[in-house]
Amino acid sequence: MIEVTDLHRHFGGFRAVDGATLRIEPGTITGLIGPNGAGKTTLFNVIAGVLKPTSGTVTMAGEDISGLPPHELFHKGLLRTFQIAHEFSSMTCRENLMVVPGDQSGEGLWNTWFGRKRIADEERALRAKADEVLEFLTITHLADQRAGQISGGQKKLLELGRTMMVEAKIVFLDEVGAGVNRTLLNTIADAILRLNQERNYTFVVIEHDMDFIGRISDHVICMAEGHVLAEGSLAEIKANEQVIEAYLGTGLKNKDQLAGASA
Amino acid sequence: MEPLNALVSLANFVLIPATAYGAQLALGALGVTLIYGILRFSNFAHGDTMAFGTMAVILTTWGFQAIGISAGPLPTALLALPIGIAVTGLLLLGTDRVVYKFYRTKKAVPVTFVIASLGVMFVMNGLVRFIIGPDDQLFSDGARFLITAGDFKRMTGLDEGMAIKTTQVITVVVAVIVVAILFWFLNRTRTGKSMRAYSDNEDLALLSGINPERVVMYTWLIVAALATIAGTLYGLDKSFKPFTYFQLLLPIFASAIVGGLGSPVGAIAGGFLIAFAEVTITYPLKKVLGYLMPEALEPDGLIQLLSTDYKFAVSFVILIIVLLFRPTGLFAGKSV
Amino acid sequence: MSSYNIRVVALFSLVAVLFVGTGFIQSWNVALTIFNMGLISAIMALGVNMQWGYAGLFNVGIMGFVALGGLGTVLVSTPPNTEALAAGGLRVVGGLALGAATVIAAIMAYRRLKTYRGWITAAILLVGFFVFRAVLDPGVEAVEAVNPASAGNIGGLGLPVLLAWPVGGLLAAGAAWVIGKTALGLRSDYLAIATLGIAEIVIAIMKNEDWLARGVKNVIGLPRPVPYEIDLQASSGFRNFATGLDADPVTASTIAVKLAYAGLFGVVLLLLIWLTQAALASPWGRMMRAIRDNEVAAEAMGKDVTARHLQIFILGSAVVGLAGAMMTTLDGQLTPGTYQPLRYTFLIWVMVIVGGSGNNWGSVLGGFLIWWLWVQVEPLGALLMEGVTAGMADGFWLKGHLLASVAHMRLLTMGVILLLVLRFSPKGLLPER
Amino acid sequence: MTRNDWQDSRGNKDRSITRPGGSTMEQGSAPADRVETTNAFLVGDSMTGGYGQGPDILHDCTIAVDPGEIAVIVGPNGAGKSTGMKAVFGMLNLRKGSVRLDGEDITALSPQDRVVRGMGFVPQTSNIFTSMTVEENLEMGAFIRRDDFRQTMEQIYDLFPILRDKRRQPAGELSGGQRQQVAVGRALMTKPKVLMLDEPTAGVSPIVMDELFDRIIEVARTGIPILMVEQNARQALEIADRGYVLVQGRNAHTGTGEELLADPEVRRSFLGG
Amino acid sequence: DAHSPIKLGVVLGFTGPLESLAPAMAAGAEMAMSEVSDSGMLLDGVMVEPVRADSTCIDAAAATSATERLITGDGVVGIVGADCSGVTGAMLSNVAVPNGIVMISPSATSPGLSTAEDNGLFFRTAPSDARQGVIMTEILMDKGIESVALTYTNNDYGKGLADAFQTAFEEAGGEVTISAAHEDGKADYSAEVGALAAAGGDRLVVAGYVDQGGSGIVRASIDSGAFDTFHFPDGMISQALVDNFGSEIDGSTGQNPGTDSPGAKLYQDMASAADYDGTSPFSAEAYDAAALILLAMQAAGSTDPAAYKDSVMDVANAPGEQILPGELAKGLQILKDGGDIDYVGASAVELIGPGESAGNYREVTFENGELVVVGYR
Ligand SMILES: Nc1ncnc2c1ncn2[C@@H]1O[C@H](COP(=O)(O)OP(=O)(O)OP(=O)(O)O)[C@@H](O)[C@H]1O
Ligand SMILES: Nc1ncnc2c1ncn2[C@@H]1O[C@H](COP(=O)(O)OP(=O)(O)OP(=O)(O)O)[C@@H](O)[C@H]1O
Ligand SMILES: [Mg+2]
Ligand SMILES: [Mg+2]
Repeated sequence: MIEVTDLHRHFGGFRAVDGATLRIEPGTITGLIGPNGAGKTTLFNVIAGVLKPTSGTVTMAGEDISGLPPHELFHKGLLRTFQIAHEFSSMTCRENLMVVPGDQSGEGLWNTWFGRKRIADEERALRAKADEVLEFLTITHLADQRAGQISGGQKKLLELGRTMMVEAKIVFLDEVGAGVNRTLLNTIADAILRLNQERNYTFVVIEHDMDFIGRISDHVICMAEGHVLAEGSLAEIKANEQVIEAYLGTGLKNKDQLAGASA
Repeated sequence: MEPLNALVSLANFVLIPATAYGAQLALGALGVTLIYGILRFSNFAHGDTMAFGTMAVILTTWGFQAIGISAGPLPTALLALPIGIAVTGLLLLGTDRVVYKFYRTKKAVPVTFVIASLGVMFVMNGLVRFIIGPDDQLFSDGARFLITAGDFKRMTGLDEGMAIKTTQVITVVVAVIVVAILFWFLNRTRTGKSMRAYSDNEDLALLSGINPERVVMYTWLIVAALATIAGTLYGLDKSFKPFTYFQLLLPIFASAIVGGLGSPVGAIAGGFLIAFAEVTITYPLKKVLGYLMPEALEPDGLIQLLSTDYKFAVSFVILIIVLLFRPTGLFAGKSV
Repeated sequence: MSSYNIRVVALFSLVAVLFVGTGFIQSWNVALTIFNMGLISAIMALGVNMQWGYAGLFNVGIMGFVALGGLGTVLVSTPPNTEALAAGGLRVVGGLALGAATVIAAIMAYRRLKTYRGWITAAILLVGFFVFRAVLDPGVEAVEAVNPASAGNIGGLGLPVLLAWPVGGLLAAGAAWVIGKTALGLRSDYLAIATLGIAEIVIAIMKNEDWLARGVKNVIGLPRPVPYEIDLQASSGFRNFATGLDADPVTASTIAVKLAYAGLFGVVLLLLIWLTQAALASPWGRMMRAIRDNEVAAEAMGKDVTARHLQIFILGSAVVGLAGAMMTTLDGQLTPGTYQPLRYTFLIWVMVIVGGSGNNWGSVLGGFLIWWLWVQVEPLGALLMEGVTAGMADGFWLKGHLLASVAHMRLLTMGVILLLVLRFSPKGLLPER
Repeated sequence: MTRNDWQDSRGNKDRSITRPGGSTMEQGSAPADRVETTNAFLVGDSMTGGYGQGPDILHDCTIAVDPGEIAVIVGPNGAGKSTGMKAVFGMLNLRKGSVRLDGEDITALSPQDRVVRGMGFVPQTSNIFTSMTVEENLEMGAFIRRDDFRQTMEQIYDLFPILRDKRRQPAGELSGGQRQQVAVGRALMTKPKVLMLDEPTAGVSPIVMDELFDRIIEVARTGIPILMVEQNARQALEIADRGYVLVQGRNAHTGTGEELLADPEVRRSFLGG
Repeated sequence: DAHSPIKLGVVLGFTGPLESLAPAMAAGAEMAMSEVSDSGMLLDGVMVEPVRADSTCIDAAAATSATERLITGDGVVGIVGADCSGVTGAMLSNVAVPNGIVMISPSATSPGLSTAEDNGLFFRTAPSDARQGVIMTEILMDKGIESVALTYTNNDYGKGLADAFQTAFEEAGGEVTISAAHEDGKADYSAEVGALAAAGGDRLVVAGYVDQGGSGIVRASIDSGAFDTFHFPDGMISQALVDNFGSEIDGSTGQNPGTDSPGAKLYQDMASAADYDGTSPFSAEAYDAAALILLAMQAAGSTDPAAYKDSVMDVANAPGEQILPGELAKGLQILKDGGDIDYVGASAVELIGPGESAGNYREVTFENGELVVVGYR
C-alpha cells in the first residue's frame, strides 16, 4: 500500500527523519511507536504532504506521491487525523462530516448560482450519509452541536468519522489515545477495528499506550532517532532489547521507597 | 584625491543620511515589534503615538524655552524628553485601561486587537490635531551642525563637502544607547525576563507568580519611551507635522516586518535595510563614477537604477522579496 | 420574527431614517449624494467582507484595487489618443511584454534550475530590467511628449463607460491574481503589511506613469452613463416634466441624475448580494467556513486551501475594483493623488467591522451607516462644538481653538464608533449567524 | 456554553485554539464516599463553579491532599478534572465552597498570591516557556523568590540530570519528556509546599512516563504533597495514596489507589475494563 | 428680501494633506465677507455668512457631498474653493455646474481646469501654471543661471508647473539636470536630495509647498550642502519660508503672483491684525476670491449666480478704479453708483480667458534672512 524508502526530513541541521524505510501492507493495522522526538509525527507529516521530504520517496500503490500536497493525497484516498483534534469548531458535527467529500458540485461557484437543483439533490444524499456515520460512531445526539463544544474524546471520534465520509484507502492516526479516557479509547478501538473489517481501511496508528496497540494492531514498527529501530508483532517488539532500552523501559524503580516513606 | 572625493560624496548623501534615518526607523520599529512580541498584535496606532509623544515634548520644550531653560548646544527638547515620555506613558496606560485591557481579559484573538488599534489610531490622529493643530512645528534649537559641508571642504581641501548634523549624531547615539539598555533590560533584569516569559506563555507566566498587568504596564511604558524618543529625534532632525508621523507608520512597519515581528534585532536590521535601500537604489552614480572613472569614460546620464518616484515602492518590493523567501522576516519573527 | 431579524429591520430602518431625515432637514440632493456613495461603499465593503469574512484574509491593500478600478474606467471610456499611440504605443506595449517575459523567465529559471539558480535568476532579472527600460523608456517619452498639458497619455478605447465597470473589476482581479500568487502564503499581519505596501506601489505607478492615465495630472471630464444636468435643464421636454411635478427644473434635473445613478448602482449591489448569498448558503460556503475554521484540517480533508484563498481574494478584489470603477465614473475624473489609505482602506475596514464581518447584509449596513457618518460628522461636529462653546465667553482662547478644530472631529468620531462597536458588539451590528 | 464573541478566530493562518469540549459521559452510579478532609493540608472543599458567566462545571466537588502523599484525580474527558485543579489554584471563581491551605482559607487569593503561599502548578499543556532557555525557565519558576535560589536549582539539576546538560538550550527544542521535566522543575523552583500536576504524562513514551513517575515519587518523598490529574489511570493509581474519580464535576468515587483499582465499577467505567 | 443674509461656501481641505494651509485661506475668505457685511453696503445691507465645508483635498466623494450640502441644504449662492485641483474638478462638474453655482478657487492651478466644462461658472484667482513657468525662466536667465536641478511635489500643481518650467527653460537654452518628484508628507527626503545633488546644477528649483515636502527638501539640501541657493515658485513663498530658514537661503530667488500694487502688504497687515498668517500660500487669493464674488453681486445687482457670474470678469479687470484689500466698501459704493472698478486685491487679480488669473508676478530674493521684492513681471 505505502512504501517509504530512505526518507529524510531535516530541520536546519537537525535530522528529524533520518533514513526511514518501511512498508505498509494493504488491509492491515500498523502500530507506530517510538520515544518522544523519534520522528513519528514528522514521518506522518511528510507522508501526508504537510512537509516536503528532504530526500527519499514515498509511494502509494506503486505511484510516487512524495511531496504531493495534502488535498491531492486526500483525493487518492490517503487521510489522516491529528495529534491535537482539528475539528471545524464553529460548524455543527453534521456539517463537519458533510464538508468532507471532495466531489461536491456545490463547491463550484458556478453551480451555486445556476445548478441549484443538482446541489439540493446531492445535499440530501450527503446528509443521509453523515447521519449514518454519526450513528456508527454512536454520537447521533451531537449532530447539531457545534464541534467546538464537544468533549475531547468525541472530537477524536468525529475525526475518525470524517474518514468514513469518503472511500478512504489508508488512514493515519496520530496519538488518538493521548489524553483520552480509557473507556472511550475502547470505543475508538472498536470503531477502528470495524472500519478495518467492514470497509477494508488500512490504518497506521501512532500510540504510546501498549494496551491499545496490542488490541488493534497486527504489526508494530518502532522508530528511534528518525529511522526504524525494529518491527514485527507486538510480542516480538516487547521482547526487543533495543526497544526496551529506548522506549519501553523496565517499570518504576521508586515505588517501594514511596510506600516506605508514607508508611 | 579623486577617490576620496567620491567617498566623501557618497558618505554625505548616502551613508550619513541613511544611517540617521535608519536609526529613526529602527527606534520606531522597536516599539512596534515590542508590542507585537509581548502584547501580540500589530499596533497601527504607533505612528500617532509617536506624534503624540513628540507633541508632548514640543509643548514642554516651549515651556522650557519660555522660562529660559536650555541645554546649551544640545536641543532643549532632550531635556523635555522625560516629561514627554511620562505624558505619553500615561496616555498609553489610559488607552490600555479603556481599550485593550478589556480584550485581554476576554482573551480576544490578535486581530481584534489590531482592529481596536485602528480605532485608537483614528482617535489619536484627531486628538493630536485637536491639541497642536495640523501644522509644521519647529522646535529644534542649539547648534545645528557638528560640521557643515563648507567647513569640511575648507578643512580638508576636498571638492566635496560632508556635513554632520548634531541631530544626526544625537539620533545615532541615542539609538545605540536605547537599544543597548533595552537589550540589557530584556535579557538580564528580572522584569525584562518576566516580560519575555509573558510574551512566550501568558498563562504559565501567571502560574509563575508574574503579574501580567505589571508586564503590560512596563511594556506600554517602554513603548511610550521608544515612541517619544523616536518621534522627537525624527522631529528634531526634520520637523514635526502630525500627518507625516501618520505616514511614518508604513516604513516603520516595513522595517519591523522585514526584520521579523517580535524580534528586536530584526527591528534594528530592518530599519537600516529599509533606509539604505531607499537611499541607495535611487542614488544616481553619476558624480561618484565621475570621480572614479577616467575623463573619457565619464557617464553622460545620471546612472540611476530607479527614479526617486519609486523610492517608497523600493522598500516594499524589498519587503515582499524578503517575505517570499523568509515568510516571517529576516530574524524569524513570530506570528500569531 | 427572530431577534436577529428584528435587529436587521431596526438597523436598516435607522439607516433609512438617517437618509430621509437628511432629505428633509438638509436636502434631497444631499441625501441622494450620500446615498449613491453609500451604495458604492457598500459594494466595497462587500468585497472586503468576502475576503475577510469568508476566508479570514487580512487585506489592507483595498486602496490599490479601488484605484485600479478607476484606471479601468479611464482605459475603457476615454477616446484613444491616436497621435500618442502612433508615436510610442508599440514600444510601450513591447516594453511591457518584455518586462512580463523577464519576470516569467526568472520564475521559470528559479523553479526549474537546480544549481546556481539564485544567481541565474538574478542575472535574468537584472538584464531583463535594463532591456525593459531600454525599450520602454523611449516609447514612454514619445507618448508623454504629445501635448503634455492636456493629454500625454495613450488614452482609452472610447467604449461606453458602463463597460468600464466590469473591466475595472477584471483589472483588479488580474492584480489580485499576481498578488495572491506571491503573497497569500504569508501569515496574517505579514500579509496585511504586504498588501498595504502593494497598494502603495499600485498608487505610485499610477501617479508616476503619465503615459498610462496622465499620472498626477489627472484625467477629468470622463463620460457618464447618465445624462448631464444642464442638458436636462436645456431640454424642453424635461422642463415640462419638471413643471408638471411642480418642481424647479434645476433641482429636478440634479435629482433625476442622482436617481439614475442610484438605480444603476442599486442593480449592481443587489446582483452582488444575490450572488454572494447564494454562494454562502451552498456547499461552497460551507467549504469556505471550514477553511476559515481550520486550514490544516481543511487541507487534510481534500480542500485546496491555497486555490480557494486565491479564488476568494481575486473575487473580493474584483468587487472592490468594480466599486472603484463605479466611483470614478460618479466622480467623473481619475485623480491618483487622492488615493490615501486612511480613506480607501481603513475607512472601508471600519464599515466591514462595524457592519458585521462575515455577514453580507452587515457590510451593506456598515457601508451606508459609516459613509453617512463620515459625511455628516462634519456639520454635526460643528453643531456640537457650537453647543459646547456656547457658554464660553467670546474671545476665550479655548472657544476659538475648539471651533477651529471642528474638522478633526471626523477622524475622532470614526475611531470612537469603531471602538464602541468592537467593544459592545464585537461581531458587528449584524453578526454573522 | 456561549462562544466568546471576542475570540472569533478569523484571520489567515491564525492557529485555531481548540479547547477540550463538554462531556456527555454518563455519571458514575456509586454514591460519593465522603472523605475526611477538614484537616488535610490542601483542600478544595465542596467547590462549585464554572468559567466566566458559563454554567457550573464543578458541583460540590472536594479534593484534598496531605504532606508526603500523592493524590490522583481520574475521570472521563471533560469531567472537570483540569477545571478542578484550576479552581484549587484560583483560576476561576467559585460560587460555593472554599480552598484551604495548611488550615488557612485562601479562597479569595489570586493565583499569584497562591504561588507566594507555596503552591506550584504544572498545567496540562504549554507548560514551559519555549523561547527561553532551560535555565531561564527555572529562573522564572523562582520569580517570586527574593532569596538566592541557586541551591534549589542545583537540587533540581540533581533530580533531573538531563536538564543540567541542556541548561543553555531553548526549552522549545527539547523532547516531550524533557519538556515535562522542565515543567516540573519550574514548579519546584518556587520551593512549593504543594505541587499540582495536570496530566504530566500525556503523550510521553512509556520509558519517560516511568521516569516521570519515579521523579514524582522522589519529590513526594521529600514531603511535598502532590495532587495530579492522570489519564494513565492504572499506573497513576498504583502509586497514589488517594484517588478521586470525578464525573461531570462531582466526586463519583474516592478511596486509596488500591481500593479504586480493585473496584470493578471503577475499572469498567473509567479504566477501560 | 434684501435683508436676509446670504451664505457663501468656503470649501477647503481642513483635513488631509493640505490641512495646514486651509485655516489661513479660510480666514482670508471670511475676512473679505465680514468686511463686506460690516460695510452694510452690499445690495443695501445684505449680510454675508460664511459656511465652511471640508474638501479633504483627496476625497472627491466627501467633497461633493459637502458641496451638495452647502448648495442644496444651506443654500449658498457662491463658493470659494476648493484648494486641490482634483476635488475642485469633481465639485465643479458634479455639483456646481448642475446647480448653476459660481465657484472661485484660490489655489487650483492645474492647466486641465482651464478647459473643464464650466458653463461660465468657474474662476480662479490663482494663475494657471503655464504662465509661471515662463516667468521663472526669465528670472533665472536674467541672472545668468542656465543649469538647474528641479524637484516638484508629486501632484497636479507640482507636475504641471515643473513641466511648464522645464519646457520654457529648455527652449530658452537652459538645462534641467534632473526633474525629480517628491511626495508630500513623507518621512525622509535624503534619497531625493542625494539624486538632486548628484545631478548637480547652479540652483535648485523647488516646485512644492512650503509647509510640506518643499521645506523638507530645502532643509535636507542645506544640511547636506547639496544646494545653498534655490528658486522658489509661489507654493513656497511665504513668511514660513523665512521663518524656517532665515539667512540660510540668502541669495535664493523666487516669484509669486503679485503686482506692485500695495495690496499684498496691506493684506498682510490686515491678516496680522486679525491674528493669522497672511503670507501663507493662497491666503491672499482666497480673500480675493470671496471679494470677487461679492463685488460681482453688487455689480449685477443680484445674488443669483446666473446673474452675477457674468460680472466677475468686469469687476476684476480694468477699466475702473483700482480696489485694494480693505477697500471693499469703497468698491461696493462705486458699483452702487454705477461706476466701474478694477479689483486688484491682495494678489493683483487680473482675470483672463477662461476666467483665470492672468499671472502678474513679483520677483523676490532673500537677503539677510528677509524676503525682498525686487520687481514685477
Ligand atoms: N518544525 C520543526 N523545526 C525544528 N525541529 C522540529 C520541527 N518539527 C519537529 N522537530 C523536531 O524533530 C524531532 C521529531 O519530532 P516529532 O514530532 O516527529 O516526534 P514524535 O516522534 O512525533 O514524538 P512524540 O511522540 O513526542 O509526538 C523532535 O526532536 C522535534 O523537536
Ligand atoms: N476555558 C474554558 N471556558 C469554558 N469552558 C471550559 C473551559 N475549559 C474547559 N471548559 C469546559 O469545562 C468542562 C470540563 O473541562 P476540563 O478541562 O476540566 O475537563 P478534564 O476533566 O480535564 O478533561 P480532559 O481529560 O479531556 O482533560 C468541559 O465541558 C469543557 O468544555
Ligand atoms: Mg508526535
Ligand atoms: Mg484536562
